[in-house]
Amino acid sequence: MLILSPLKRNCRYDISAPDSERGARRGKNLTRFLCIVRGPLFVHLFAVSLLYVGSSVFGISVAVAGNKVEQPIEFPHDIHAAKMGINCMYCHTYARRSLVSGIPPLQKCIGCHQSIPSVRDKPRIKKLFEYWDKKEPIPFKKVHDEPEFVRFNHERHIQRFYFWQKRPVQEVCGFCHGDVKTFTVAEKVMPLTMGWCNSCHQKDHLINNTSSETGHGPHDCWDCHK
Amino acid sequence: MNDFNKEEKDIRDDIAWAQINKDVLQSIEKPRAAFWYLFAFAGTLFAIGVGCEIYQYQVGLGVANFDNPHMWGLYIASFIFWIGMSHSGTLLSAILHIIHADWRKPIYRFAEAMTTFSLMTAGLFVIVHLGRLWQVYYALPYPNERWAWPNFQSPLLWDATAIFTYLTSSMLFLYVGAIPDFAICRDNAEGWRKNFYTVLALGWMGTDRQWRNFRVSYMTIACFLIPLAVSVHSIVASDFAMSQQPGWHITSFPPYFVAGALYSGCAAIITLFIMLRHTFRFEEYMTMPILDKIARLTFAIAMVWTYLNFIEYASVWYGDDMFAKQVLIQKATGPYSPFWWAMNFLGSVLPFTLLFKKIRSNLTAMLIISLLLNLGMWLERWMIVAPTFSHGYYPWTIDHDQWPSFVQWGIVLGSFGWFGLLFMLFCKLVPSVSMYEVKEMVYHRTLGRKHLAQLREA
Amino acid sequence: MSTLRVLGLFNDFDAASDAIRELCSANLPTLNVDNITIKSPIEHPDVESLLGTRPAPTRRYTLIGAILGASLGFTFIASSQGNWFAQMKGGKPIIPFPPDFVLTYELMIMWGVYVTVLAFLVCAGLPARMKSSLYNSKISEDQIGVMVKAEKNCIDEVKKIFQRHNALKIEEEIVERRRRER
Amino acid sequence: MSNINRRDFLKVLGWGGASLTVAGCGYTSIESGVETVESYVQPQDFVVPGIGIYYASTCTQCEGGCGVHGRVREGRILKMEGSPETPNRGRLCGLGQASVQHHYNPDRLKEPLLRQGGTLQPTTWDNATALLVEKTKGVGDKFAFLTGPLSGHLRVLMQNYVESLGSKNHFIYDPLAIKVNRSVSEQMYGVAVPCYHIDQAQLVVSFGADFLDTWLSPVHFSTQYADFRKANDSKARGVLVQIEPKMTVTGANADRWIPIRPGTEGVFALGLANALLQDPAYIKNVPSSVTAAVRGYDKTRVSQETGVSGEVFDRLLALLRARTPSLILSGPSAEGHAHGAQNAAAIMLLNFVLGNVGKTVTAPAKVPFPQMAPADGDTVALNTFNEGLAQGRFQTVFMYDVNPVYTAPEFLKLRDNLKKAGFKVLFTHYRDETAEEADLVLPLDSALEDWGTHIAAYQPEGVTITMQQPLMERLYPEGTRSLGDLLLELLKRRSPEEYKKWPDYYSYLQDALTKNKSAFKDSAADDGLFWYQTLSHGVLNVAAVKEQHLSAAPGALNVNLPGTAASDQEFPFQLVPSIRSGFRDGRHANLPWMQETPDTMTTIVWDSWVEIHPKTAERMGIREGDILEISSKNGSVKTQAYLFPGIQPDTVAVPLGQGHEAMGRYAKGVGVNPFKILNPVFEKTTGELARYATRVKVSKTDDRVTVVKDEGWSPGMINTQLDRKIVATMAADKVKLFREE
Amino acid sequence: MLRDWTKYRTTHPTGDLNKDHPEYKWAMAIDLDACTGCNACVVACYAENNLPVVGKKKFLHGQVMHWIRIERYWNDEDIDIPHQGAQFMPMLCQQCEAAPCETVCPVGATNHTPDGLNSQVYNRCIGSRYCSSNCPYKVRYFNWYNYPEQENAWPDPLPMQLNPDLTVRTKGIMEKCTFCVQRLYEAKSKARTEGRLVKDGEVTTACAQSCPTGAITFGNLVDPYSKVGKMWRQQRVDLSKDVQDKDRDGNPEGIRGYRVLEELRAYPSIMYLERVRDTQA
Repeated sequence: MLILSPLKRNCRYDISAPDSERGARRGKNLTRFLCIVRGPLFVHLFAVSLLYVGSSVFGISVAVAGNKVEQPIEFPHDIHAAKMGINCMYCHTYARRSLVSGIPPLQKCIGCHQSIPSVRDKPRIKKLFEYWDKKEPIPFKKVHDEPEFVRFNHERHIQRFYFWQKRPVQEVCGFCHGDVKTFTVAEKVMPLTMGWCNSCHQKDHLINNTSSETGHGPHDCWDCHK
Repeated sequence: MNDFNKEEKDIRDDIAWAQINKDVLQSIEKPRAAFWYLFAFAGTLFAIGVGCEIYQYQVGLGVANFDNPHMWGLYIASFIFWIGMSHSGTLLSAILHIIHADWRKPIYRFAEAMTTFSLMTAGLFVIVHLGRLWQVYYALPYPNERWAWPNFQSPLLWDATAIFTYLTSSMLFLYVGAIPDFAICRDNAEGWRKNFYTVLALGWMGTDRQWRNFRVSYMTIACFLIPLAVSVHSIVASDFAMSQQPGWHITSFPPYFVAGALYSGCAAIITLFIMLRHTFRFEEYMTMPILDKIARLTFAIAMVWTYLNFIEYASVWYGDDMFAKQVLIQKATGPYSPFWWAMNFLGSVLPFTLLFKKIRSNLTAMLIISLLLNLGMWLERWMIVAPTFSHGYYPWTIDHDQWPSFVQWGIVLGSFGWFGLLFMLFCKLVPSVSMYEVKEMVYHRTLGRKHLAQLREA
Repeated sequence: MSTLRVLGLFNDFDAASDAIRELCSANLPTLNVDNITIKSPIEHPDVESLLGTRPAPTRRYTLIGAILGASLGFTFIASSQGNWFAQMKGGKPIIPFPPDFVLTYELMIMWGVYVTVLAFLVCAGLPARMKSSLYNSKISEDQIGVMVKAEKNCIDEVKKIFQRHNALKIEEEIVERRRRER
Repeated sequence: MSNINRRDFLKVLGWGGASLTVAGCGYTSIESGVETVESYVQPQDFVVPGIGIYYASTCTQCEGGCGVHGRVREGRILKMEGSPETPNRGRLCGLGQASVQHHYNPDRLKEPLLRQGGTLQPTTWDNATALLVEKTKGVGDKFAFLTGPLSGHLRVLMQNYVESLGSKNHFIYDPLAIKVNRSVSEQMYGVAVPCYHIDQAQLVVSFGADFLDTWLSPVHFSTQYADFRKANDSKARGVLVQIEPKMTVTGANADRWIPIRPGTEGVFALGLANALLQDPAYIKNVPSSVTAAVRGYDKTRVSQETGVSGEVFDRLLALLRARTPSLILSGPSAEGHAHGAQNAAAIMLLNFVLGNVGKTVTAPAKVPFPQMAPADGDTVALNTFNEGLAQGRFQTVFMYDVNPVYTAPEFLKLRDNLKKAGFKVLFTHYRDETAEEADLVLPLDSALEDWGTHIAAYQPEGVTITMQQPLMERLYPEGTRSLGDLLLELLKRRSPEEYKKWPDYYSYLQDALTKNKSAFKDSAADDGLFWYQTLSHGVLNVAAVKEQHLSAAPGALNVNLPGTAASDQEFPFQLVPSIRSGFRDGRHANLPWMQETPDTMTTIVWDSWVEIHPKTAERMGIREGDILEISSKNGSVKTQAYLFPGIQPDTVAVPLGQGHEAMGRYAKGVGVNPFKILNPVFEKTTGELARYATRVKVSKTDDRVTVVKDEGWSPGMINTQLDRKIVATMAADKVKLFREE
Repeated sequence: MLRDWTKYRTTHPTGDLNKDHPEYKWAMAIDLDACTGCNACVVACYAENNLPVVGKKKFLHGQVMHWIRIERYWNDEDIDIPHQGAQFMPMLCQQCEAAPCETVCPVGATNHTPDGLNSQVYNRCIGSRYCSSNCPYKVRYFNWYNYPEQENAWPDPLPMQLNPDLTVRTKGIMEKCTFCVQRLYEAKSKARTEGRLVKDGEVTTACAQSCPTGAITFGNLVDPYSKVGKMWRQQRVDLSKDVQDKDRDGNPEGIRGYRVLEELRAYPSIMYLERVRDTQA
C-alpha cells in the first residue's frame, strides 16, 4: 500500500484517504484515543494492548487541533457572540431549517452595519462595504468542512438540542464548533471524525426538557453517509 | 525380511554424516547454471505481472475485462490454486512427521518452504483483486478512529484470519525445524553468512535439553498444523459454498477443495523435487524411490479428488436444483466446455499414467506429468469460479462471452514469477535438504541393518 | 576446591552411552547425573534416557495459549460485533455463532502455535550466547559430546573414563572463578 | 467547473460554488480552510441553501407540451418532474427528463458564428443583429423562414415579423408530421385533432399508432392507458390490438400484435368494416354508400392481400363485436404510403361503423386565440421551400428549430439548393448539419433558460396554455439569446412605435397574458397576483371554451385501394424507418442519456441497426451483427443486423435519429440516417412524403460486429426467461378483480 | 451488551413487520401489466442519482451503470411471431429483508437499515465485489473505471447537473439502487421536525415519480394507510414468507402479486404484479 499510495494521489475523486494521511495532516489523536477506549470492556483492553498498531495506522503526532484559516475579512466572532451576545442563529439563519448552516448573506451584515456609524471607518467594515458595492459575495474559506460523502444535518441537531432540550445556543453550537466567543475567525477545534461523532451518537440523550425519556442518535449508516 | 534387502534403498545408509553436510552446504554456494536461468525467467514473469498491476491500479479494474455478471475472474481462481499448493507442504512435513514416515525427511524442507511462499502469493491475489486496494486496511480488525469493525460474518474475513494464521504458523514451523541446520551452517560458513546464520541459529548447541524441548514442541506444532491446514481450505471453500450462487452452493465443497489442494500440492512437489534434484545436485538425497513414493501418494489423492468430483456432479445432476443443473450442463457444453473437459481429463485420467513403474522412474515424464496435473488443478479452480458467473440465477445478465484480458493473464503469470523468485532465494539461503534429519534417517537405517544382522545370527 | 567442566567427543552414540553408563555407575563423589550434558548432531532419546527423565514442559504452555486464544478471540469478536455500529446483516443475528466459532477456532490455533514456539525458546534456553568455550563445530557435524561438570578431584577419573571409551578429544574449562565473581 | 462565467454566475447564485464542489469533486478528509464557500449577496426569502425549489415550466422536447416542475438547488437546475396540473398528470417521459442535458450540453453553441472565407468564425451579437437587419432590408418575398411547429406568442411574433418583411414564405416543417391523419380527420370528423379517450374504450385497435411512445402526446396517452388496463368489478380490463409491420412499443404491450404487409392496413380495415356491415346492428351507423363501397373486401381477399390469416381476422372481428365502446386509431405506418389518406379514411371509417364517434372519439375545445393556435408542420413545406431554393427565389433564408440538411431525403438535393440562397441564418443550439451550411449561426437560449407560452396540438382537457419560464440563469449570458427577444428587437427596428412599450419578450408575454386574463379560468383580479399564479402554476386553463361537435361525414370516403404491389424482384423488402422516442427526428441525438438508454425493443445502444425477422435472416444466412447494406433507388446505408421476431417477414426496419455528421461529440458518427434513402413517393391527396413506402434490397457484407446491447445471452439467441418466473403472465379471465380503493 | 443480549440474537424477518421495523419499511409494488417499457424510469434514475454515461465501448463490455434496467423477454411459445407482444421487466435492487449481499461484505459496507433498506456505504467499500457475486438479481453495479475523472463522463458544464445530495462514486466502488434514500432522508427529517411520521405520497422515488403509467408504487409498508401496504395485503404477499399461502394451492383465485426468485428466501421488498394478456384476443 505504501508503494502504491503515491499513484493514488492523482485520483481526486477517491472519497476516502488512508487515515495515516488524515492523521499526518492534523492530529486529534487524544480524542481519537478516547474514541477507542470507550465502548465494550474488551475493546478497551484490546485498544490499550494494540495502541502501537493504532499509532502506526493513524500516525500520532502532537500537533494542536485546529489551525488558523486566512479569511478575506477577519470576522470577529468574539465581538458579535460575546460582547453583543447575538444568537448564533440570528446570522447563521439556515442552520435550523437546512442541512447546511450557511454563511450569512451579505445583506445581513449590511442590514445592521449601515445603521452603526460608529464603526464605519474600521478597515474590516470598509472592506465589507466594498464587497457590498461590488455586489460580490465575500470568498470566505470553509473552516468546518466534512468530506462530501458525509451528510451532517444542522437542522436535526439544532432541533433536538436547542428547540427540544432547550439548551443554550452557545452550548449547542459550541459542542462541535468550539467556544466561538473566544475566536475572531472561527477555528476547527473538534476532530469531526467518524469516531468522534459516534462517541456522542451512542450516548443516550434526553428527548426534550419536559420528559425524562431518552434516546440516542441514529445508528443507520445512511443517516450520515451519502 | 528378505525383501528388506531386495527393496532398493531410498537413501544410502553408509553415507558419511560429514558428507551430508558437505553436499548440502555446497548447494547454498554453487548450484548448477540451470538455477540462474530459472531465476531470470521467474524475474521476467514477475516484472510482467507488476507492469499489469500498475496499469490496472491506475485505470481501474475495468481493464481486466470484468463486467456485471463476471465479477470475479482469474484472480480468485489463482488465489484458490495457490492456497491449494500450500497444503502438500503441511502434508509432508506435519502429517508424515506424525506417522513417522521418515522418507519425507530429505524433501519436507522445501515442501514446507513451498507452503509458505504459495501462501504469500495467494495473499497477494486477495489484494490485487480489490477495487480499492489502498483501502484494504478497512478489513483489518484494529481499533480505529472510525469506530467501525470489519464484518466478521463474511467468509472473506475468515479467509484472511485463516490464511494469516496458516502463514505465520507454517513460517514458525519451518524456522523451528531449521534451527539445527542453521547451527550447522553457522559452524561452517564464513563472512557475512557466518553472522547471518549465527543470528538465525539462536546459539543452538545440540544439548540434550534443547533437543528434548525441540522434539516436543516440533511435534506439538505439527499437530496444530494439520487441523489448521484442513480448516484453511475448508474456509476457502466456504467462500463459495456459503454463497447462494448455483454451482457454488454445494455441501461437499470443503472436502472437495481440500482434496484438490493436496492433489495440486503433491504435483507441485514432484515438479520442484525434480528441479532441485537437478539444480542442486541432490541425486544422493532426493532419490528415485522417494520420488516413487510421492508419485504413489499423488495417485492416491488424485483418486480421492476424482471421487469427490463425481460426487459433486452427481449431487447436482440428481438434485432438483434447476439452476445448478443448468450451470453444469453449460459447463459441459457451453463456451467453457474445452477447459472443463480438459480439467476432467488432466485431473482424473492422466494420473493413471502414474501406475506404471517405467513412467514413475522417468524424470522427464514425471516433470511433464506433474506440470500437466497442476494445469488441470488450476483449470479446476477456474471452472469453479467462472461458469457460475456467466450463467447465474438471473437470465437477463446471463452472458457467455466475457474472457479475461491480458491484464488478468499477465498478473497470473506474474504470480508464478513471484513465487519462483521467493522460492529460489530461499533455496539459496537455507539448506533445502534438512541435514540433521537426513542424518537421523541414515542413523536409523544403520541401526535397522545392525538389528537385522543380530536377528540373522540368532 | 574448584569446579571444572570437561567435554569429551566420541565417534558414535555407542561409545558415548557406554561412557555415560560408566560415569553413572562409577559413583564418584560430587558427580551428579544432572551435571552431565550430551551435545549431539541429532536427537537421540535412548542416550538421553540414561540421564534419567528430564522435564520438557512446553505442552503445558501450549494448552494455556490455546485456551487463551479461544476465549479472548471469541470475546473480542463478539464485543466488536456488539458495539454500537452493529447493524443487522442479511437477517442474521448481529452476533452469529457459526462464523464466530470459525474465527475462534482459528484464533485458538494461532495463539496455540505462537505460545508453543515461545515456550520452546524459553524452555530450550534460546536464544543463548555461546559463552562456554566447550563447543566444537564437530558436534554439529558427526561427533557426540558428553560434558561433565564436577569437582577438581574427580575430574581426572572422568577423563580416564572418557579415554577408556576412546574419546577422540577431551577439552576442559574452569567454572570456579566465574562462580566466585558472582 | 465551467470557467467561462462561473464567477458572474455565482454572484447571484452564491452557494452554487460550494455545492458544485460538493457534488463534483469529493474531498477526501475533514478539510479546514481549503474550499471557498460563497454566500448570497441578496437571497430571496424562499431560498434556503441545501433545499431544492421547484419552478413550473413546459417541456419542449416533443409536441406533447407536458407541464414540468424543475428542481433547482443553489441556482442549478437538477431534475425535471412532471407537473400534476397538466394532462401528463405529474408524469414525465425519459426524453423530457433529458432536457437538462440539452441545457448543460458540452456541445452547445456559446457564441454566434459567421461564415467568413468559407469557414464559420466567432462573431459578436451586435455584429450579428446588424447583419440580420441589413440582409432583411427590403427583401420582401425573397425572404423565407423555415421553422418547426410553433404555437403561443412566439408564433405571433414570428408571423408579425415575416409579414413586416412583406413576405408570405413562412414554412412550417416537421419531418415526422402526421399531416395525413390530420387532414383525413378533418374530412371525416370535421376536426384535425380529435380527442381520443383510450381510458373509456373497452377495445383499442391501433393501426401502427404508437401512442405509448411517440404518437401525439405519449405521456398523456400512457396515463390513459393505465386506466384503460385497470380491471375492477365495475369495468373490464381494456384489450389492445396493434396492427403494424414492425412492432412498436405499443405493439409490444398489445394483447394481440398482428404483423401486416405494409400499406395494406386500409384493406384490412375495409375487410373488417365489410364483415361488420353484414350485421344490421352496424348498418344504421353509416350511409348505404359506404356499405356498398366496402362490399367485395371479403375475408379471403383481405387475408391474401394483407398476409394476415383468416383465423386472426375472425378473432379480431369477434372482439370488435363483443367489446364496445372501442377505439380505432390510424397511425403513421398506415398513412405513410401513396394511398395513405385512403388507408387512414378506411381505418377511421371503422369508428363510425362501430359507433365510437362521440364516445371514444370526441371533439376538442376550440382554441380562442387563433393567432396563437398550434401551427403543426408538414413535409410539403419542405418541398415548397426546397423548390423555392432550387429556383433561387430566396435571397435571405432564416431557419429555426429545424435541421433540414439532416432530415431531408437525398433526392431533394437540399444541400445543394441551399447554396443558391444568398444569406442563410440558422437559429439553433448546436452546430449541426444545417449550421455547417449556414452563413450565420445564432445560438439560442436553452429551453430551460427561455420564456414562452405553448399550446399543445393535442388538447385532451379543455384548452391549456402552458408557460415556459427560465429554471436558472443563462449559462452563457453573453453567448446566447432568446429568440423572442431577438424577434422583438428586429420588429422594433421596423415599427418602433408599435413595439417600443415592451423592453423584452418577458414583458411582452406578461402584458399580453395579463391583458386578456379574463379569458382564463379562476384568474385573480389583481394583475400582479394573476401573474404570480400563472408563473407558479405554469399553466393557464382557458375558461368557457367553445364546444365543438364532430361533423360525422363518413360519406366523404371514396375508397379505391390498390391491390398488393406485385412482388418487386429488385427491391424485395419494405423499409420501415421506425421512430425512437429518444431521438424523434434526430434533434436529441446529442443527449448522452438518450444514447445510453437501451432501445426498448432491441436494447441496443449507441448505434443504428436493421431489424430483420429471424426466419428471413436464416434464409439469407444472416447472423446478428452482420453488417448489412440497405439500398433503395436513392442511396444506401450500412448497419448491423439484429434478428427481431417482432417484424413482418418481408419488412426491414431501421430506426431514425442517428447518423449525424455534425452536432456534437455524442451524436457525430454514430449509426446511420435512413431519412437519406427514402424514395420520392408522396401521399396522393396531401402531397406528404410517404415515409413508409420505400422499397429496399438487403445485401450482406463481409464485415461483422458485436451488437452493443443490454440483453445478455449469446449473440443471436432470442432472449427468454429459461423457465424462471421472472415476468409471469396471467390470462385476463383468470385475474381476480379488486374494487378500486 | 449482555444486558440486552436477545437484541443481538434476533433474525429477520421475524414475521412481525412492526417488530422488525417500528417506523418505516420502504417497499414497492410494480404492476407489469401497466409497465410499457418506455425507459422513463431509467433516465429518471440517471438524472437523480448521478449515474455516469459509460459510452459504447464499456457498454459492450457489460460495464453499464444503470441502477434500474428494463428487461425485454420473448415468449417461448410464439417465438416466430410474438402475438402476445414482448415481456417487460423493470429490475432494480430488491432491498431484500435477508439480503445475501449483506452478510458477505468483508468490511460491512452494506447493511440493513432500520427502514428495511439495504444500505451501501460507498466510502466504506473496498471493492471485493463479493456482494455482487452473491446477488441473485445481479443489480449491483461496480465502478470499473474512474468515470468522473479519468473517463470524463461529465464534460463541463454537465457536472452542474449532478445532484449534491449524493456523492459521485469513483473507481473501485460498488453501487446500487438506494430507493432514492436522499429523498427519504429529506422527508423523514422534515416529518421529524414537525413531530410526525412521513405520510403516504409525501415522498417517492425518481422512477416511481416519472413512470408515465404509474406502474411503480412506492411507500411505507408499515403505514396501514399507505397505498403500497394496501396492495401487498390485497395481493396476499407476505414479506416474511418464501412461499405465499395463495401459491401453495396453485393460486386458484388468480391473485397477481408475486416476488421474483422468492424461493431463494431473500425476502425481497419489491412485489411485482403479473402481466395480463387476454386470451380471446
